Amino acid sequence: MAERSLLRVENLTTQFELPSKGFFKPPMLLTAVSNVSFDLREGRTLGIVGESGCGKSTLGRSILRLLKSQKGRILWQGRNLLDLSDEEMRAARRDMQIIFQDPIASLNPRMTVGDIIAEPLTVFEPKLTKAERLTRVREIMAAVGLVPEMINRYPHEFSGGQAQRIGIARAVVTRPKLIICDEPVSALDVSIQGQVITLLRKLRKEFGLTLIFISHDLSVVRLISDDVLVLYLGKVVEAGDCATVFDRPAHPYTQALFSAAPVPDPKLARNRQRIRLQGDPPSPLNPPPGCVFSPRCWKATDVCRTEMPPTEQVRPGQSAACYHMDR
Amino acid sequence: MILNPAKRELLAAELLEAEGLSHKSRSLTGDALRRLSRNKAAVVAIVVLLLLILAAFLGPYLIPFDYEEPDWAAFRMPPDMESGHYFGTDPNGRDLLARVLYGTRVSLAVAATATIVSVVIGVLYGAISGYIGGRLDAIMMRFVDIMYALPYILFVILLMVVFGRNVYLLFAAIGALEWLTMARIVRGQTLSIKQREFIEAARASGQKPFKIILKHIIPNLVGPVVIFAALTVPEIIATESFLSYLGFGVQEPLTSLGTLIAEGTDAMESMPWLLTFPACFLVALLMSLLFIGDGLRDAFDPKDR
Amino acid sequence: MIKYALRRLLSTIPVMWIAVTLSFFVLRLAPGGPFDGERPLPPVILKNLAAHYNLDKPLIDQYLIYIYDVLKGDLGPSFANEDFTVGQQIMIGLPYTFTIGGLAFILAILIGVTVGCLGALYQNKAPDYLLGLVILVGLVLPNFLIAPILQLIFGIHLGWLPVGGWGDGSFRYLVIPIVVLALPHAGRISRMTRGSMIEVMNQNYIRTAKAKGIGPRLTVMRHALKPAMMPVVSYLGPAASYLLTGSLVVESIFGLPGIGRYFVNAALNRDYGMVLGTVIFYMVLIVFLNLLVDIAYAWLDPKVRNR
Amino acid sequence: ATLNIHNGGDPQSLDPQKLSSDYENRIAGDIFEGLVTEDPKDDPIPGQAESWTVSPDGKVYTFKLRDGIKWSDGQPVTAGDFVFAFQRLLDPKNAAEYAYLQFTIKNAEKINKGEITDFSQLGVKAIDDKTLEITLENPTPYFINALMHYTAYPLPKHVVEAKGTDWVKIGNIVTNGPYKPTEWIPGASVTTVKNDQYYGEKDLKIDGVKFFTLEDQEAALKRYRAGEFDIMTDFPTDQYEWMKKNLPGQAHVTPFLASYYYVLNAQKPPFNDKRVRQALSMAVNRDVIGPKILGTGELPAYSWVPPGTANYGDPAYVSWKDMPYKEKVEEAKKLLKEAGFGPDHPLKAQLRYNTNDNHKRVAVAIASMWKPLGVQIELYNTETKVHYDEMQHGQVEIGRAGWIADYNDPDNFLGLLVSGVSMNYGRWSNADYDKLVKEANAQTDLKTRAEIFKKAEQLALDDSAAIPLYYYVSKNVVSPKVQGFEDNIQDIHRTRWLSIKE
Amino acid sequence: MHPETKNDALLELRDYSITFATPDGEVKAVSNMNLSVRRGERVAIVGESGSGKSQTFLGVMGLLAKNGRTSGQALLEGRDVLALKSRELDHVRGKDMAMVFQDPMTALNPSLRISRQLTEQLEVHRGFTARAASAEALDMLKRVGIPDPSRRFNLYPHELSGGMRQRIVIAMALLTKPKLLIADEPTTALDVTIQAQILDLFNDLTAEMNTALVMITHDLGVVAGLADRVAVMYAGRIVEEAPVDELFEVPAHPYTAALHASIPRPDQDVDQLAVIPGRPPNLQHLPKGCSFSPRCPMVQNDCIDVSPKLEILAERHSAACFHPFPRREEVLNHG
Ligand SMILES: Nc1ncnc2c1ncn2[C@@H]1O[C@H](COP(=O)(O)OP(=O)(O)OP(=O)(O)O)[C@@H](O)[C@H]1O
Ligand SMILES: Nc1ncnc2c1ncn2[C@@H]1O[C@H](COP(=O)(O)OP(=O)(O)OP(=O)(O)O)[C@@H](O)[C@H]1O
Ligand SMILES: [Mg+2]
Ligand SMILES: [Mg+2]
Repeated sequence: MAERSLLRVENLTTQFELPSKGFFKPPMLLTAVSNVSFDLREGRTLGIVGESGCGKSTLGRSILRLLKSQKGRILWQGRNLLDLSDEEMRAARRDMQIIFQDPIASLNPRMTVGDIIAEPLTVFEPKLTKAERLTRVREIMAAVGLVPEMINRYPHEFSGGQAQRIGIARAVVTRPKLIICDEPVSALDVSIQGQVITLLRKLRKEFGLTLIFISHDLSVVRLISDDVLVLYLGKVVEAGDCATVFDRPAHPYTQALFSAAPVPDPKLARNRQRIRLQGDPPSPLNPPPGCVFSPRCWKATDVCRTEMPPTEQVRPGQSAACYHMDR
Repeated sequence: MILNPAKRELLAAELLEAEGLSHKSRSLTGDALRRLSRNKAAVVAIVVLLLLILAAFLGPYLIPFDYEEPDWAAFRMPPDMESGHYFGTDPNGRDLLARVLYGTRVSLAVAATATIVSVVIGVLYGAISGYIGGRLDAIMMRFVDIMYALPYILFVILLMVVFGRNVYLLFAAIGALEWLTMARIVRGQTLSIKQREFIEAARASGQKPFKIILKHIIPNLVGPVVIFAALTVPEIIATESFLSYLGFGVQEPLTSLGTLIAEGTDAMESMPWLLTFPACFLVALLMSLLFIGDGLRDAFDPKDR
Repeated sequence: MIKYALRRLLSTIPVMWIAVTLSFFVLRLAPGGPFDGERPLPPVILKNLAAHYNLDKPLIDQYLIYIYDVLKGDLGPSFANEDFTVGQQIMIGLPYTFTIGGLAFILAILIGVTVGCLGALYQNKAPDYLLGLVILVGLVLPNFLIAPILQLIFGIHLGWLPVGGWGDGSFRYLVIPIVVLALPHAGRISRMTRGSMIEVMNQNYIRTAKAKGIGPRLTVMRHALKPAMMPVVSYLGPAASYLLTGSLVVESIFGLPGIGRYFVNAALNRDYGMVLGTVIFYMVLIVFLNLLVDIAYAWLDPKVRNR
Repeated sequence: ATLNIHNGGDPQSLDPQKLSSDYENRIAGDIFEGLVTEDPKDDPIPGQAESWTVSPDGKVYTFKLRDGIKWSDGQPVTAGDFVFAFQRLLDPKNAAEYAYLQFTIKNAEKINKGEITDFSQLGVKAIDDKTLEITLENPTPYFINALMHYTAYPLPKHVVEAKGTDWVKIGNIVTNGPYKPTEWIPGASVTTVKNDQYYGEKDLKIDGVKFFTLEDQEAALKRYRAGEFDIMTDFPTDQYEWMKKNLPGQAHVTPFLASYYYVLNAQKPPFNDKRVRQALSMAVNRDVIGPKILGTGELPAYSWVPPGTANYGDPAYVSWKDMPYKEKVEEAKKLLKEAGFGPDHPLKAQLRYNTNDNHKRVAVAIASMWKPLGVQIELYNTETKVHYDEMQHGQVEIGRAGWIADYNDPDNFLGLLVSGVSMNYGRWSNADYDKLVKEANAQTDLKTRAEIFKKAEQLALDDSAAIPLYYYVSKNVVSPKVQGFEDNIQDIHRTRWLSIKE
Repeated sequence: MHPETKNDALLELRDYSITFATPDGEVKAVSNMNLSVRRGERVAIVGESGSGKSQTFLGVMGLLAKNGRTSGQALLEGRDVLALKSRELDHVRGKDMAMVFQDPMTALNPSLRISRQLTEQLEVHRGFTARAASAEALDMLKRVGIPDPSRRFNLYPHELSGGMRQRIVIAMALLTKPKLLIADEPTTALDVTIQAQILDLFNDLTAEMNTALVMITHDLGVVAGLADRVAVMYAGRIVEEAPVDELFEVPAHPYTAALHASIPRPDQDVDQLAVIPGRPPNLQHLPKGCSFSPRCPMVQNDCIDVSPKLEILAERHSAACFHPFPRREEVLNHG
């Protein structure tokens, strides 16, 4: 498997314009993703974790240009996606798909499941006959653990997990090169979760599928990812090789996050220690000066509150942005 | 004791067979029609409409009187069984039944042509304007404003000058003006539908904007569109009779339900039959259309069964 | 928001200009002229008339003169009513039209929305059908039929209300015209409300509201009504502009001094000045109403706001 | 007591020189008064002029104004006001539509054409404040009738000169008639009250009138039934039977000085063939139109000039007037055959009428009367403006027209068929006819004049110049409590003759 | 910790079934279910996705989709809520029982501000004034960990991230302090720190107000940390019910055991992830016998013919299986 760079994101910044409160005030800018950079090689999986609201979904959607980004570059196979025309972008989408975080909302309520899953096929493989398409859809439904007989049902007739699997099926049916998975397994029971992950692994093995895997479930992220990115308030606070980061988190936020992961064992769970963060996450509308985590950080010193810590290498394959990180 | 794998396969196959009962793929339209057939009010309405259509197109051949030939012996005659003027005659001595049937035919044709024109233009225009948005939206909507403001009657006068007295053209012209409100409604709905996540999903699937409009936006507009289309019909019939009243509508000796009613209204007390019969036809026609509209709306809503 | 509104209003200037220009020239394409009538006028008289109204000048000059006058705020003379200018006639009729149209509009919304909501709540049950039938009669029967029926019943046989006229402007005189005007719109609003209400009532957030046990009234009024009004509001813009510009039929049946008749008669009379005057008036109205509708969209669906 | 009159359309103006229709006349005739005015029967009686004399050649009229006549603001009405009014009427700048009705006055037409710019050459002179002298181009027997017309009303010179075009606005306007306007809401009503400066003010029994604009006659009838109107000046024909039963004696239907006819384009085939014209005319069963089709009993017309026209006597009639209808049809068929039309070569034509319910009914009926002749008629209605525009331009094959007399004289009707006049829609042209009409108009002797006119009429009828269908009737509904309403042929009923019985 | 007496049952489902009518036939989403929840008890419902967990409780709340029908009984404090008139039901909903819905994105009304959606039930059920309700709601927002609650209070739902919306929905359910709180995957959209915070909150509130909690979840970690008792569902049936410790230690039903085995472990190689073989059940055509039988590694002939009933195997531990307590190796199957 050639490990060349498939996707390279440089200093990506995405902002939302919020309507101003007063009639005459200018609109407020919310920086949801700020200066995020990473490099993703073909066939690898990048896990993205972080607090909810820290900009994970925004990052994912920005990469696919579903949202407008204000700054930065998205190099896809060497081409900057932000420079492509709409038509070129549409063609490029053949190779990149997304699994949306909200399963039901991302399904057209007036299309049958079969049509929903077949849609990318009709776009990118228009030559398929109806029957071939139907077979493909059935196959993929079975592969994600959906009974193919449900093909004629409408989205609202599905359970949350089933809807999520429809989203997954739609994303993988064209065998894209890159899939951005935004919480793809959150609504699935562990067994089907395993089935989906296995499917993704299989695609990765067979077609060199590259994944961006956004999840709150740390054990799944750990299981599937090669690299991991920890976001906090739109910024990358720690990044690196998955095993390394999980074993020895350097940034205080990462440590707090990992310590909060639930353990599937009642006895252990009762006796577990977790780092309880003080205070509230700051508002992305007016992020604190200096390190964004400083208001809640137990290690914070004055310098943290005034200056933004630079991203430094902690050890090979791991970097973090903190003045007081555990090396 | 564990079941042997062969048996398990067998079991699975059996199960598959049981499941394999219904594997045909279905479409929204097919589903909708099936659901429509279960809506009592809509079915009654459809039957009424079909009867009216039959009456309008076959009826004239079954009655002994012509719609334009006066019966010199019977002017302003109330409904009368003996003479065969079941609906009576009008002040020109023409058989009202024949005229009502012809009027229904014309009104149906007006309604159909104008509604189709207005729905097709209105939906496409509104959806494109709303979906593309931005400057195009502004321009397209200002164009609608201009169309609204241009004096309608003048338009009709001019059309008549350019194309002469062609009834169907007139209907199409009515439709071409009626689409404005449809376009605005559709645009409004599109603005909010395009914010929904499944549109983003479609974009992510690489769907072209026009296809998105066709496959994602419009199906989700069916409700308001169907209802408003059904509401357009009475409006068109009223417009037609107003235009006829001004002299731009269908040309004598042809007539329409609206015209017949307008004439009947004037003699409401002295010759009530002139009003009653066409009015009953009109009410039956429009009511059935409106109930079909409601039924279609319900039928196209997958959540509503 | 204010900026948006201002921009919209500014954008109306070219739009109005286009509309007026189009109408101006289209008007002249129509056969017949303002002075054709039952009695043909001798050529002498016609010549005098043409000179009096500048109609003997080249068309482009006439156009420029007209635009210049409009920019000065003068809509020019009317050919049909010589004692008043176009502007004066519109201003005289406006209070009547706005009173009746405005009240009819409010009545239509009240009836329409109420009936629509009830219809949605009792979808395909007896109350839905009954209310539907009642309200649809008003929609299905043309107003030139409903008006005389109401006149006969309430004016002549029962003698409760005046049959027509403005009288002293007291409410008694307005009841029947307002009802006649409002009924078809009430019917339309009710159908549209019913349809979108049913759709909205199937949304998940209505399930949430129901789960809160706040009762059907709050669920409908607070949770469902706003989103359900989206398609209705689009219709309300044009509906308001219809109602606020009066109706020839209602005015001529009730003998009301509104401006509705100008919209039709001006074109029929080839009253060039009046036609253009109505175009300008209508443009102002429709642009303003559509702006309100767009603002209403943003209010009803906050997502539309950050477009 | 005040009177509520349903007046039909919306008046165009209160300025008597800018009017054109009967509903304006109704108001104008109440608030203004000319030299001569109407009695209850519409016969001329002295108005602002107390008496007049005519010169022996019939060309110079000298009017003596009444003593103490005043405008409603108290200013006296002088001969100068009349001179002013006539000059203004004929001033091309003012573009008065009906100025031509006074073209009989010397130099009037030339002034109106702009050929004479010196207004003092107009044949209207104030000898002194009380004496007015009017000189005509030719002796005109109906001139006194023409003076009753609103184009001959005086104007308050002092107000018009001070206020310009705004003089007609309520608040500015002063009038010299029995009433003066106090309110005008376009589209709704004009209200008048007694003019206390009017010389006959003491005899007025009605305190004021509200003239209602209401074009919908059905609605008007309902308002009448509800007591909101005292007089309706028209009513829907279909209601006549009903009214006879339910409102006995209230509907007044009277012959009216107006006729309803079809023109045929005599310049183009096939209607340049007299036989075709005659066949069509003969095949019309006129007897059913009035009673059956319209329902108000309009009388069948076989003459061009309606019977009862002043200065005339009995009109000329078509020769086949009294033939039984069946024979007429046979004859018509024969004529058509002679003209080359038959079953294998049917006559096809378009019948045009301006949009109106009654016109439509008549057209439909006539089309089916022609059908047995093998004539295929396409009915085609257009709006009034287009209809007359096209008629004037000779673009119509068969067209509907009607004529209501401006003044009570056969000339007013016979003039319609003179070659080259704009209302000769059929473009029927006959040099003899033109000569006869001209000759008659030059006559001072009324009897010879009538004879020559009759000769002309007969000529036109024999050549089937057009198809007269019926004579109009005037239709009024008058509440039983209104007294003094006298039916008359020109349908003029001034309020000053009316009273209300409580 | 949990009350023992049977008559202390807050919610009791008896022979409770849900069917959906679809054009392809009936979908039996829940079949003849029996379950009871005591006051203050925390019950976790786990099970296969699509096994009827959500619908069970939507049915109890009277919120099924239009094509859904319930049968049997659902007794809340002895009253059958399925038989209540809609007016009576409204007195119960939101007040005595509240539900956190699975899909937070669509559960909030997009056209109303958060504040309105939060305060109304306080005003309706508890007669709060608008001001008091706002104060209470703000307080609750703080407790569910919404940063800067007073600013967010007046936002519209779409202006919040998924996690925040989820917390709003939770706050909404908690506000009226119901006797029964049904939480349908309340923390799936949340990051683990906030998840932990919410779970703590559930813990505190249930103890504080003696609220019974029914927690539907896939996260066995959450189950382990929160629940007293667990019910496992498969194909519309409860296949096993046990106190949490016991369920994790000695799963009786092969499905439970398989689930347990499928939990990803940190030290695991991805390719060794356990999955249950075969296809998920089709609720339109459930097998005659045990619905898990087609996928069950332990299946025997009796399983195919007769559907096993839920039977008590040990104290407070029951399962619906003819051959319970499989060994771990037996259920392991690497996909
Ligand atoms: N359309 C929008 N308009 C305005 N603000 C938005 C919009 N979408 C997201 N945001 C804001 O951007 C920030 C990042 O949101 P995002 O959805 O990317 O978070 P997330 O990391 O995916 O959170 P979660 O894990 O809860 O899904 C949040 O503060 C959110 O409020
Ligand atoms: N309206 C409906 N019509 C038909 N079938 C439905 C309908 N709603 C739900 N179902 C079916 O009912 C079954 C149970 O759904 P439910 O939502 O309870 O599952 P769940 O256990 O909550 O799953 P998840 O964990 O994925 O949310 C599913 O198989 C689903 O497909
Ligand atoms: Mg997200
Ligand atoms: Mg669920």
